[in-house]
Amino acid sequence: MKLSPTWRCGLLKAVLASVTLVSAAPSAFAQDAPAGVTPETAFIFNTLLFLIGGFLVMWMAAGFAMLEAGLVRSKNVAMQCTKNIGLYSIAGLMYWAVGYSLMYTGVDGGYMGTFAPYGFDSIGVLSPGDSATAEQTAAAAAASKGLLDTGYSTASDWFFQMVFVATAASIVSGTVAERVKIWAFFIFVIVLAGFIYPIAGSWKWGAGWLDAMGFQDFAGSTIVHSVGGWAALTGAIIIGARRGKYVNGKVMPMVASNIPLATLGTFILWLGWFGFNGASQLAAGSLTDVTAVSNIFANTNLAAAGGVVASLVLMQIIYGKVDVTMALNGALAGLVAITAEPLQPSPALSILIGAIGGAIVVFTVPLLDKLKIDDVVGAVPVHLFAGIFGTMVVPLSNSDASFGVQLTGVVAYGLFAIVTSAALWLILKFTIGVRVTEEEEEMGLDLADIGVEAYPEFGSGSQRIG
Amino acid sequence: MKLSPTWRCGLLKAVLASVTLVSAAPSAFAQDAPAGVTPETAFIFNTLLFLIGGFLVMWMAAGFAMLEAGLVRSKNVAMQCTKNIGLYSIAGLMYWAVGYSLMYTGVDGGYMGTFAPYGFDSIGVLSPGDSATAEQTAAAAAASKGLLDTGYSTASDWFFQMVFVATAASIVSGTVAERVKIWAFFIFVIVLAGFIYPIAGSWKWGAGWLDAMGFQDFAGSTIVHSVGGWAALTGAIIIGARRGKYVNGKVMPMVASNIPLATLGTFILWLGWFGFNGASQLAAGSLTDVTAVSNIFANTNLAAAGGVVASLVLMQIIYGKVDVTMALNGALAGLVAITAEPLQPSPALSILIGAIGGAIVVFTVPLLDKLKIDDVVGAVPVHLFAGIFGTMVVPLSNSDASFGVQLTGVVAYGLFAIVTSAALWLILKFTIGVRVTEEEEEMGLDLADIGVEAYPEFGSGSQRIG
Amino acid sequence: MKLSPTWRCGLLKAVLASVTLVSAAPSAFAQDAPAGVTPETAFIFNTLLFLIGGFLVMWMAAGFAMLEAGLVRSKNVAMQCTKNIGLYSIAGLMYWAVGYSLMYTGVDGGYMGTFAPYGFDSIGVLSPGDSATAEQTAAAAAASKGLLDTGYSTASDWFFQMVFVATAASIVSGTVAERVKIWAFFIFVIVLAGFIYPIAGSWKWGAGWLDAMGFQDFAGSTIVHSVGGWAALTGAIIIGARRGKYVNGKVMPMVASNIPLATLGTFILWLGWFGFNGASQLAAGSLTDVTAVSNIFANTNLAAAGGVVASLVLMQIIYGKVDVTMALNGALAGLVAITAEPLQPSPALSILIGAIGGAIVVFTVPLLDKLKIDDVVGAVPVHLFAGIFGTMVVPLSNSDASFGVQLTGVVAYGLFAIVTSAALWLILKFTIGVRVTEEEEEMGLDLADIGVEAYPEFGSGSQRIG
Amino acid sequence: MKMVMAVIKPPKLDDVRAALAELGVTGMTISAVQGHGRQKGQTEIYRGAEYDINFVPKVKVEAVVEDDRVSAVVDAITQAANTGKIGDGKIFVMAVEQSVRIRTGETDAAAL
Amino acid sequence: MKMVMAVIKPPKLDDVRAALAELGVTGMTISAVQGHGRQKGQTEIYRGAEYDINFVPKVKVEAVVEDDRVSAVVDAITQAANTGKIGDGKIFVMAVEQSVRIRTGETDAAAL
Amino acid sequence: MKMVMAVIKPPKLDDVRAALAELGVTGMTISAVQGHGRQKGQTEIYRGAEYDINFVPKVKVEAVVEDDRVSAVVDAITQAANTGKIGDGKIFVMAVEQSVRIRTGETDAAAL
Ligand SMILES: Nc1ncnc2c1ncn2[C@@H]1O[C@H](COP(=O)(O)OP(=O)(O)O)[C@@H](O)[C@H]1O
Ligand SMILES: Nc1ncnc2c1ncn2[C@@H]1O[C@H](COP(=O)(O)OP(=O)(O)O)[C@@H](O)[C@H]1O
Ligand SMILES: Nc1ncnc2c1ncn2[C@@H]1O[C@H](COP(=O)(O)OP(=O)(O)O)[C@@H](O)[C@H]1O
Repeated sequence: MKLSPTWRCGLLKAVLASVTLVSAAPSAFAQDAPAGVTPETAFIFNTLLFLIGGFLVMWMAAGFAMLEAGLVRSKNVAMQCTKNIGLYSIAGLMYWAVGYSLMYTGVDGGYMGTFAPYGFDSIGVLSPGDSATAEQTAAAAAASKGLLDTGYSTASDWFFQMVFVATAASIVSGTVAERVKIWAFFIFVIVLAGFIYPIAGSWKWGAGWLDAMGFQDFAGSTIVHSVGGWAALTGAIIIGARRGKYVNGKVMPMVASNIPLATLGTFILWLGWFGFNGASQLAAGSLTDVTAVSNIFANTNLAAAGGVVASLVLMQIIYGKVDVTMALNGALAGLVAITAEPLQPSPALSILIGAIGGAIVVFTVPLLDKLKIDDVVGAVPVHLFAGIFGTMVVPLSNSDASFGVQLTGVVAYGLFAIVTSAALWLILKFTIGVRVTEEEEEMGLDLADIGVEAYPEFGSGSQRIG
Repeated sequence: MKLSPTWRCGLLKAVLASVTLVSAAPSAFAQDAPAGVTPETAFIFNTLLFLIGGFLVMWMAAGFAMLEAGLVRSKNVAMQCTKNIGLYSIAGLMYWAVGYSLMYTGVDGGYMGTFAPYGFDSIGVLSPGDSATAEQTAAAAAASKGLLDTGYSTASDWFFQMVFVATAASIVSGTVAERVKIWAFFIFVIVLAGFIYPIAGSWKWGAGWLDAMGFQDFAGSTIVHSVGGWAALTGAIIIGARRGKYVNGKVMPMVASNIPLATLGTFILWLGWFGFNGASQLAAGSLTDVTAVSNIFANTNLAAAGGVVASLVLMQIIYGKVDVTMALNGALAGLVAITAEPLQPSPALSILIGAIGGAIVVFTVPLLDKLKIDDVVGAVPVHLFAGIFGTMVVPLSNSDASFGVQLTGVVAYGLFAIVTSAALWLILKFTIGVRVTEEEEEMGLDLADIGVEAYPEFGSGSQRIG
Repeated sequence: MKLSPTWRCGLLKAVLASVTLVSAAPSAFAQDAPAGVTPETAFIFNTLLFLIGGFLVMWMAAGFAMLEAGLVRSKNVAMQCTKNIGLYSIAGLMYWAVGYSLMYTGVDGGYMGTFAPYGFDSIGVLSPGDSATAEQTAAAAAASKGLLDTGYSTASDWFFQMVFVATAASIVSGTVAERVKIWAFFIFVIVLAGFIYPIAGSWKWGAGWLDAMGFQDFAGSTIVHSVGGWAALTGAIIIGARRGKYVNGKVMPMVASNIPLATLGTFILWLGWFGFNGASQLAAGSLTDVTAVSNIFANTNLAAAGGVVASLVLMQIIYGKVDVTMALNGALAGLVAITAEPLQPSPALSILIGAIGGAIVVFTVPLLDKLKIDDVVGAVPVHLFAGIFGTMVVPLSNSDASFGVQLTGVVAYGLFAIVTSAALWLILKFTIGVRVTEEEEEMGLDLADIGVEAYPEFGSGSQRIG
Repeated sequence: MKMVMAVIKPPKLDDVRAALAELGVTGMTISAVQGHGRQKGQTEIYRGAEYDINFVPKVKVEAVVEDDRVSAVVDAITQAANTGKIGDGKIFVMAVEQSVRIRTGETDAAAL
Repeated sequence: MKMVMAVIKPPKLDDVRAALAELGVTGMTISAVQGHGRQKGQTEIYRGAEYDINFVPKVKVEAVVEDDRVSAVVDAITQAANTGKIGDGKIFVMAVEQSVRIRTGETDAAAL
Repeated sequence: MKMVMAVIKPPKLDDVRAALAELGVTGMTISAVQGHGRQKGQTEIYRGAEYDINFVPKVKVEAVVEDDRVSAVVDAITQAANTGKIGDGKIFVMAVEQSVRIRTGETDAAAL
């Protein structure tokens, strides 16, 4: 059976919703058939937007994998690769099994959806073949009509939503790298992807209580990035810092093992973000929608560029050297900051928002270290701090947003994410344990748990001779 | 002259074919013009599907290059890069020169096509310009009409089919890595891409005898992956194992030199597979087709995720450590397994098929080692064994398939691929030789044949000082 | 205010222009509504072509980053990553601030555009919402109509044009790597992206004097690649060779530090080139246009393949070893060579053009070394020499081009690029300096200016112990 | 003069360096080595096949010191590098006949 | 005690290790080095320019043994590392005056 | 025979190799090491936190030569590796009691 998400049960409603939600309107030519876009053509455009946007966001999983593999020390690189391909897989399975329903069915202004079963659109029903009976033909017509009213194929929407939850999970894996137990982490991902994120998502995107209140978060600065960021921060505190990171009140840098890999990861994420933000327009079947997608592409790129330049300049001024890892984080912070509202800001405002995102990273990365919170890849500044900032400045460009409601959303998501993930990390801590032994940590997780070194022929720690 | 593949000589036929072949039907609204998709719009969608799918599959060439470069030892990495960019280039040229014709023209239920010349659609004819004569205008209209009936542009189809043959060739390069002579390998690719693969493809996709019989292989679990896998297996046996791999009945692991590179390669392949399977729907110009593409995306992702999780869990249970290279192979095996039929299975069945693919890898990689067959990257388990499995389970979800016919196809392709590639490898062996000298193998192919080391500044084997 | 580029101020004009410029005509069915493509549907296709082509070209920024990071020595890798992410960001900001206007507004057959302000299409105007006044509705209809006449969304065009300027800047960064000062380089990029490239672009693509003369350069062999190549060459001469590169008349190779990274970069560039050339058709909303895009994809791939095979074969014959870095350069040279005219050549001619591009690299890389011009990554042979070659052979397949005019263009762009970039490099040299100190160069720019080593745990030069 | 050559566990390098610094010994040369001894390497499994990593990463410290400082240096290293677990490493002392500081040409004690 | 220092071809390391193990010598320290001698490095061509790789990868094995085992150890290495081809390497023997096992503080023969 | 062990700046390796070649000394073994001495490592900042790189990359050259060539070799290295800047490195000379060429079994001077 096809799930007809109650929050958008027809093209008409969708179109109306988009007017109020993202200020994107139906084609000005919808009534004017030859000049306009037919519903089936629009359906195809919308579905393709989800598929193309979806594969771009899927690619972000590789981006996080490379970024994190580049930023950890070489003795933990294979582990980081394993965690990333594992979390992407687990997140997809959990989102299929429970998350999608929990996020989108029957939320109705409430606090979560249901566990209602759902299925993708049946090709067999839509297209019963040559020898179809009259009943089958009628059923096909009805099903096609229903689908057309929805405006996109269910599986395309599922695919696009699924890759978002993987993003949230990736954020966590970077922060708690180099010491968390692999299976504890995977269990965390199971719960995050199956329950925590979908419930959070339902509040806004599932048409829950925050949506009813008018909270605005276009592509998820708060829903995806801050929720992931809170889960990461909570994990970093509960699991504790890597041994040797903070010694006698001094920060002992544990430097990134592979800078070009981290750079590659950042470029992948940047590319994927065009899908993340662009396809969050949720429609491409009209002049207005595709123009909106275009504006989002431009603003997204400008914000990221602003983040890079701001962090480069600040690093040069403050430290006299342009630490490339900060520039990479700056790009991502710019992207996270614009994600809450990539459509309405002017290009100049987009650059500014991105630049402030970049500045936030430069100033808060050392701050976390002062608090002895060990965030290996800087995910908390990038995703949480820049995410909150981006969410709070939506009212600057979007007149449907208010600071009060935005703050309500930020606080509500913060409380929810902190409480649920703290509970989960603590349960894990007192059952199977969240942290590897001191010996394993020193030896490196690759030899301890993966059995394979990332670079067995290079380097001091892992050099093999003969 | 434009090739009009006889197997799909018009939109109407294509549409009918798709009903029976992949159970995807024409738009329910085709008769209902304003609501539906015009033929030219459908033409554009179909062509874009080929182009987008095609560039995603082209990207898989990079995926194979990175996967293999990551899994070989560092002294052979530059060689592996050379082989991969070389094979992709050679495969494309050969498929243009002979392969495409041989696969698609005049097969007519038979065993191979022809060497008939063909060309891409002439823009000059389609669009004669402002000063066109009446004849030219008439010719343009006729050409446009003919093309419209085909349903997609020839070059887009060529591009999409071309990248598939490169995939088959990539499979071989991984298995026989670290000892095959570069030019012997390239000659193998010339024949594989120009003749072996196109003839194999013609049997089914060129509307040859297996297609007539009802063999089902949606995107090529058998035609691409098993054929490549057989060629690889035959090569591994004829060329022999790397020196020092099997010593006194013991397997001496030769460990991967760069795990994040192999991980990146796997993510690239995963991304590319959306094009591989999704665009194998061959049409996106209707509600049904684009919905089918969406379902394929979702199922493809779920199968890969199933493959990853299955191999992670099995490795933990059996060996107590989660060898990441097995998880990477597990993802690919899940993808190969679903490739024979990514449309019809339910999501749950897709996960199961992928998971069994992942399990196949975990159990057959050590098996090959027991047989002293040295498959450097695990391509035989991934592409051949999971490919056979995927082909054999098509009847579970596709009522047009039967186990008997599937088995016939698997056996026929197996025999054909084994015989032709064994003959080719043996001819190469007894003429120019297939294997580098012992000294070259020990020194590494990079210094011996490329003249450039992959990592001249890292590591013991290749460390340069000063 | 929306910029309505005067050079293509309506769909009709665009269509006419495309007839003459790229010989692509309007849909044969434009008059035949049900069979054809509605203007709004065409608008969406055109816009999506820019967006998809644009993200592919954006991805080329990662390609250049990886290629260059792989080809420099490990002590300068983090610097090269920083320069690449920095230049992409700066180029985008400058092209937004001045470049786009300077390239496209009010050129009118002249030598440059204006600094006229412009904005992206306002979604608020296009879609005033439910409670719109009659005036707003009328304004929306008018705006939509105007946009429809343009044929694509402004931001999509901006995005696509913006990524091209980043390409030009990337070319420079590779050549002058390992010794140029980071901030001097960034200032160069500011001027290149904001002024030099846009003025150059305006001559042809902005409908300036060279366009009026009939100069042909489909996707920028000259405008993007040669201009970037001249800037790079000028820089290499003014900045001077890396210390120790030319000693007593002998060339001392400074070998690439990471071959798989360079290979990855090349594959990324190859993938991105489908966007670079394909989307330079500038329209996908008709049978003819999308067929043209398809032909471009096929020709682009064949040319690159020709470049690879030519350089592999030549290297084997001349040197007896197949230096992979030459094969990578060969692919890129093939791509650059076909970029001036990827649509009209037959496949066979495309292969030939690409192969000659590959040969150019094999012969001119050592030539530059003889002249003691130190081009770290081979960007001058690839982008400048192959670019000139590609531009000069356009008349072979495009009857609108003449050798004389092509030569005029090549010379004009050469003079302009040499003079402007020489002036700029010299100003930088005599003010802030263009070159790091001897000590910094020896220590490596990573430690000197970035503060972070690319591979702190590997290798001799940067090995950290304990 | 004597060459004191110590093979230690990599994480102990910093402690050893500090301990020597306290003695005023700052000249030393370090290298990444692999050790073989009572401490066994790991047995790992790669793609289902077992293999032994026969060697364990160690750091070699070489410091040339004047004869009268040898015992203090040896003691300092013994203490600083000690974890009490197998594989802590060894110290070997060898005679050095001549030392030169390349920069100045100074020799022997003055060269250290 | 003597330090037996052998510079051998990398692929021979495992044979040497095994040969020493048969003699009961399990303590040793290994490092990756580059050798220069009669065996010439490669001449390679990078982007059309020739260059010499002056050094050849070798492995250095350092084992401190008691005086009476030196000749057996030297013989064992000579045999195990021999391929008969140029570049097989050298063995050097030097005197060691003192040995300490860091873990226990044991010295001399007991420390090996 | 003596082992001449020099710790030098990496860019000087080629000059040292050439200087030794002029003396007819071609046998040597090289390794990448890290030095600690008067020349200080860098202070770097990673993500806003300062850290010291305590060690400086150096190259160790070990050449065993006959007794009568030691002073020439030491002089040649001293000259070739000299830049006059701090951190130029050291040369240490130690006695070698025995040398063997693995390929032939030749010993002592004949083995060098
Ligand atoms: N005889 C020896 N000669 C040289 N190095 C040795 C010798 N014995 C031990 N070593 C080095 O000391 C390290 C520690 O020795 P091991 O026997 O494992 O532990 P312990 O020092 O606790 O007895 C070894 O890994 C090796 O590097
Ligand atoms: N005099 C020497 N001092 C130190 N190491 C040496 C000396 N001579 C040779 N070696 C080392 O021994 C290795 C083999 O020596 P080589 O002369 O090439 O071959 P062979 O051992 O067959 O005579 C060299 O690569 C170098 O590492
Ligand atoms: N006592 C020593 N024992 C061993 N190596 C030493 C000693 N003193 C210095 N070195 C090595 O020599 C290098 C140069 O020494 P340093 O004191 O920095 O400069 P200089 O040689 O100019 O006095 C050091 O980096 C270290 O590798």
